[in-house]
Amino acid sequence: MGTPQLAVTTEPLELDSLIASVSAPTALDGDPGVGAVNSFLGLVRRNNLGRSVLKLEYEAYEPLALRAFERIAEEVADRWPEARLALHHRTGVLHVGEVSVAIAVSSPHRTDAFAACRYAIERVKQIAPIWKREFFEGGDVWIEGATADPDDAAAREDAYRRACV
Amino acid sequence: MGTPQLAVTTEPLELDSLIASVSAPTALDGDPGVGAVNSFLGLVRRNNLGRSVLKLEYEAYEPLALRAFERIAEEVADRWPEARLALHHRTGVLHVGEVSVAIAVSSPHRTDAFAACRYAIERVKQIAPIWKREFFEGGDVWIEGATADPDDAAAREDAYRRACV
Amino acid sequence: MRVTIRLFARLRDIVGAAELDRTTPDDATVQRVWHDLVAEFPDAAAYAGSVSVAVNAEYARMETTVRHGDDIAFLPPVSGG
Amino acid sequence: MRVTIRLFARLRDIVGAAELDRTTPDDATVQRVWHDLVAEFPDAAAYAGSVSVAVNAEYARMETTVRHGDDIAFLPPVSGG
Repeated sequence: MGTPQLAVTTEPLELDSLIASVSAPTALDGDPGVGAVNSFLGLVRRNNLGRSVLKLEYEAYEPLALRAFERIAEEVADRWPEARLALHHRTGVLHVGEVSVAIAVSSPHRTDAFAACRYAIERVKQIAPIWKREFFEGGDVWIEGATADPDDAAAREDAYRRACV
Repeated sequence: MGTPQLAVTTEPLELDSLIASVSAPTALDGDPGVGAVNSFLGLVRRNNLGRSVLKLEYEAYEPLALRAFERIAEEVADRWPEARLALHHRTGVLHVGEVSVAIAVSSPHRTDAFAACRYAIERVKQIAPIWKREFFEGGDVWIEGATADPDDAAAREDAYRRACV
Repeated sequence: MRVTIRLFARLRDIVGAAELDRTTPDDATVQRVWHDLVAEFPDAAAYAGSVSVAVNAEYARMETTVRHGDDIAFLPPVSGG
Repeated sequence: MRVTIRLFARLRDIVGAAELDRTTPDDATVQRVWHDLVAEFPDAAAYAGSVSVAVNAEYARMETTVRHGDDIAFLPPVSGG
């Protein structure tokens, strides 16, 4: 394939290669094949909480981020055994309109592809050791969301709920 | 942009151009900008109801299909005013792994992007005057799904339910 | 008056044509056009409960009144996506 | 024994370093390392209720026992995506 399924990178994200990596045929006997791919892109939004965003700077604790992504991939495989996931997150300085995270999930049927993709982005936001500093007109601020705890069952339930399962 | 937001075409579908068309900046004052893009691809699946699929042949009643897509775009705009939608459907002979439908929805926030994208594909399946003939090992069959009725409130409710709203 | 009938997918296969020109009484409804079509092609009756209709490339109803020159489409259950 | 402390985002700004080498008692827990860090950098106390921890690039708990040479990361609430 060339494209790793899970990555943290400073390079621009290429959704096409993620999609290709989850929709290529497998050699598995009895594989029904891919019928649906759901994808998610997170972009740097022009406006956040009323502030005019100039840029975001993303930083990651890379080895732990990759382990968190592996964990998310395992959670997806447990719940949606026919789904295949690719998940890349970018770090460094990103300007408005640039893609910070790209996720592609394939599945024989669309319900699973949508749900697993939504679940994956929720889990990224919950447990990936990645932070963004927002530079806006008039200042800058570290954005802080969830306390990362992969074993927090309530957080995981919340992610399933948002995935509509 | 070059890429129409709504199209029926015999050409291969290019998700990137759909995404570009919904995520380009607007000149609107107070536009919060795009923070999320959800995309859906429907692919010709290798196996359908236990049959080994050789190819699908899609046909559309094109002018009515475009009107159905416009209607879907209006329904999306009514429910998710900040979302922008692009929706292309391919016709003609498609082989296993090829993309038959591509949808991209942008929004300031991910919940709306996911919901509107899911809603759009459900409505395509309900009301777009498009048919597929499946050629499988041992025969062929016209696939028949929903009786198309854009005014069927129960169908629309079902699409909202699947979109998790 | 004359109308054009447009057929798709398996309904087209049953009728053996994608388009037909037919005569129908003034003030006929789509229902009447369908009824006459089924009389001519009895296998089309299988779609009595599931067919959708469009007039001049707009979704319509069986009760819609037809005018001279109208383009009437009969649509089997759809399967796009 | 010696441990490496790794800090991120605003916690790194508070401490003024991405990495520190510190001495901690044998059989100390992560909690002890955190406690000593807060004693040295009082502004870090703001994260007492929200910090996550990792030991050797695996998520861990405040109760986890630390060993010589361990790499202990303190993570403010995350904001990826």
